[in-house]
Amino acid sequence: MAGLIQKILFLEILKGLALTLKKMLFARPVTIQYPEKDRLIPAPGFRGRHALVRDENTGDTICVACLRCVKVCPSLCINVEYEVDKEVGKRKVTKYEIDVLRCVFCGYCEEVCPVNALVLTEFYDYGGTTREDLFFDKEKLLKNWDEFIVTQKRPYLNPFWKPRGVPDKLLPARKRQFTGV
Amino acid sequence: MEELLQELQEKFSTVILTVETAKKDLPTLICKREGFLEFIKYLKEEKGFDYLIDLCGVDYLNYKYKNFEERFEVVYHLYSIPNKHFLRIKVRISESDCWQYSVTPLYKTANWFERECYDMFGIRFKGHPDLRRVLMPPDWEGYPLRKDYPLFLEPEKDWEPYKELVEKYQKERGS
Amino acid sequence: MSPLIEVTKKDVVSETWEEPFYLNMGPQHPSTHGVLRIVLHLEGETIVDCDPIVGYLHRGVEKLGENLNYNQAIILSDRLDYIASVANNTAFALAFEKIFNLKVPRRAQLLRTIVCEMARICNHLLWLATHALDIGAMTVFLYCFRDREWLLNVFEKICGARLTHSYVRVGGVRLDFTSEIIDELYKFTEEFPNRILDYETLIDVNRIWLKRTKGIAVVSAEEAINLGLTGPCLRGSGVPYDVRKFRPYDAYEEVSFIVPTGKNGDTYDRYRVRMEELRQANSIIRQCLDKLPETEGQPVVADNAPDLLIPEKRKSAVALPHPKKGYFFKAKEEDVVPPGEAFASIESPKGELAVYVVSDGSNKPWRLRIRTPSFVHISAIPDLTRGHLIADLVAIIGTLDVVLGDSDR
Amino acid sequence: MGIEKETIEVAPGIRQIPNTPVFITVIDKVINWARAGSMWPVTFGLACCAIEMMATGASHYDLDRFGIIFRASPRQSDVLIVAGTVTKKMAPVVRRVYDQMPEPKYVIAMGSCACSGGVFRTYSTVQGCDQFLPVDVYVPGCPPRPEALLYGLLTLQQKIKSESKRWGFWRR
Repeated sequence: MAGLIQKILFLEILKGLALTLKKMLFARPVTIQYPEKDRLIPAPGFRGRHALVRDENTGDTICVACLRCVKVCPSLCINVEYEVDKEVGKRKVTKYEIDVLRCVFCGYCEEVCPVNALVLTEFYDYGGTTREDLFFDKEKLLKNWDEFIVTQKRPYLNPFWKPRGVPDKLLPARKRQFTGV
Repeated sequence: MEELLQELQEKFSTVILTVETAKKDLPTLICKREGFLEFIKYLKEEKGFDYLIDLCGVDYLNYKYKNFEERFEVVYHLYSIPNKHFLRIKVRISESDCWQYSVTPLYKTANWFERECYDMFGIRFKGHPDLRRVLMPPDWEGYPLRKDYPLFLEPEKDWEPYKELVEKYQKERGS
Repeated sequence: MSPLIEVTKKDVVSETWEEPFYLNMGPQHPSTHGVLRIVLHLEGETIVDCDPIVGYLHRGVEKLGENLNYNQAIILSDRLDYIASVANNTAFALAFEKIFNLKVPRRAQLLRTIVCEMARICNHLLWLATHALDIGAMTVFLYCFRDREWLLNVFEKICGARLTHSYVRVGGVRLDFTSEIIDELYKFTEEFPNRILDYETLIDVNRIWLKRTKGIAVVSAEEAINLGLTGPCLRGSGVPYDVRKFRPYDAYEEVSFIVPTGKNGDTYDRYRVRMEELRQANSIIRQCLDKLPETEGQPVVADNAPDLLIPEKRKSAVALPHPKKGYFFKAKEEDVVPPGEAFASIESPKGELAVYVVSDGSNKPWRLRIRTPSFVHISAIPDLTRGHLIADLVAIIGTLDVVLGDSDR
Repeated sequence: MGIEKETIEVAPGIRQIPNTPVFITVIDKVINWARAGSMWPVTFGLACCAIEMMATGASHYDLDRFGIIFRASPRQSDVLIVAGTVTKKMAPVVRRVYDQMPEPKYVIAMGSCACSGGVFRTYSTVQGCDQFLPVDVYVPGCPPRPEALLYGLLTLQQKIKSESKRWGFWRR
């Protein structure tokens, strides 16, 4: 009998409609008004556009051309060329290129970098109309850093530079003492 | 589990070549191809191995620690849901005589696994109802997961329809 | 294309005067959940037989995995079942850890369990959204995406990516949780049961939903096992097989949860099982969160875990006797990774995900085999659809919860 | 010029005859405005990025705000969002969907895989869908955030608005 009443009166459908009406009237809208109003700032550590950290003293990158990032990259999108400065015996980066269209944003490069020169910034909305737009060379990567760092509080420390909870033993020496740029 | 292995070894001494008990992984039986079908039927019907988790091929071309001659191995992972027993069965297959008995009549799951194995390694399965390529297009050349197949194909060696497509587009753009 | 022609040729000889009617569905079809193509053999509106054709998303993950090192291979697992990628990460990591003989710290185990269950919730929400959308309920789609977005934001805080997390690494996880994340998760677990009630109000007893799901694609227990169905699809038929209970991994031994099962093995039962799993996953997250403070401050990676960049070769010095000097050192190449094979399987949200690895001592897996639930589930479609109406096919694809990236690899 | 003296410029390229509701502009502008305001993408999810595409269409990002509605049929749509890996087996199908779309049509390559093949440098993957499709906008990311897709769509809108003379069938 109860089932029959339910059938005739569409009770379960009315219940559903009541729920949607309630949500419509009382629930807060969740839509993010993206380009006009809200620009959601992702949590620290979001793996977005690449940048090379600019050394404030020299104005150049702090990369030491150890090529660890090149070797760890699963999609082989990083290309680094360097020359050896004979007087000091140090390597100097002459070319640092990232093919962003190939990158899979795993963040391994920033995690293995011994000097924290590379970062995947929290900058996320970008695109291009040609492939060349999204082929970052060293200049572009440094520019990305300049654009990004002005939006951040200093000192800036990316979580992947010094992963939380990873024992110090597993980190290179420079990373252990690192506190941010 | 130990008892089961012992029993199997006694009953199927002609089929089972070696038994590796679980050191860190699973108990493994290496079997001959001849008589394999009866063996697996016995396992399913008498011993309750009702669930075939996985069937896959492995190519051991130039493997460093290889101690056998055959090139391929077909690996079965069997599980018995009522008894919670786990078993790995390996059958070795040489390149010149590249086929294996199909277990599709026993396990319906094996149907696509065997098709995939055929697709990727070129191992034929005797008694399979419908053996054709599953992942690659039907007119694809070569067996991708073999060790001598390149990871990245040169543009000239591409699949024919795709090559045509690219050429057509390039002509279109050029004009 | 050719398979269609082949099928046509095969059946033309049939004696009936009526010509067999073939219909191609997909790969571009809004309700095939990706790029699944099905060639249907129809008689009127009844499906006589069908032939699912997969491979439109075959990217060669297994082959590529053999050319990348162990840690890099985990990246690939994200792109398999992209809806619950942490679960895949975990399966890979478990198999690799067996090869490496690693013991994962307890905190990392707890964290993995939490993210796996979060992935389960994400997956089931997306499944419910698309399944309901296929059957015709639009509101559920919007509600589910709203809640899923919440979890994705938490994921973003945890590891910096919304979908392809790459959070788990060999020997542990990459980052620890912050207290902010734990608070957020507590809030989520508090609120989420109410949200499940909302969905149930909308569709649980809705007569359209019942008509579309009850008695559709009934599978008996034996049939389901024989077809290789796993996960909710198997449990819907009443078999309580769950890898989390049968072969526990990570921290599943420590938490208590129920494995929900169905009775009839139809689409509705599978839906009920999944809804119940949402509740269980919620409670598992809660239990693990409660356990987290005990392990505060512990590392999340095993001490002897391999570096992300596993070296190609390792050389060690061996002392050999020398006639004049007494001894001399000779460089000997060592295996970077212990050789052997390993098999690990987890209960991914879709079913049993198993990884079989063969190592040859180098830093790359010799063979990386991934047994994915979707592949098996798609292979079961012909058996499930036989005799059903063409309109039910969409519900059947939905209820199996297939993802083509998972299936084609 | 008479027009410039007697009309007021209300917006760049749009002039109004004073005290009347009459506006004068070039036809390109009207057509481009209409096109940019109602880009209808075809639902064509290939892989991971399709989930983000769905998320963009769902409650949190709500593509309807921009007049963007997903259409299931290529015949009724004018943007093809290639969301996910294109394999060689799939490439002819993608091309067929593109060919079925009416002019004018645009292509957005969403995600690393669609743009260049991404990590999948393998035998079965197309190294970027621009090998057989004219791509207008590249959106990097693996997968891109919904905002990034929105950014790509807005970039496309800008591109459409700057087009000229893409309206006469007799012109081609």
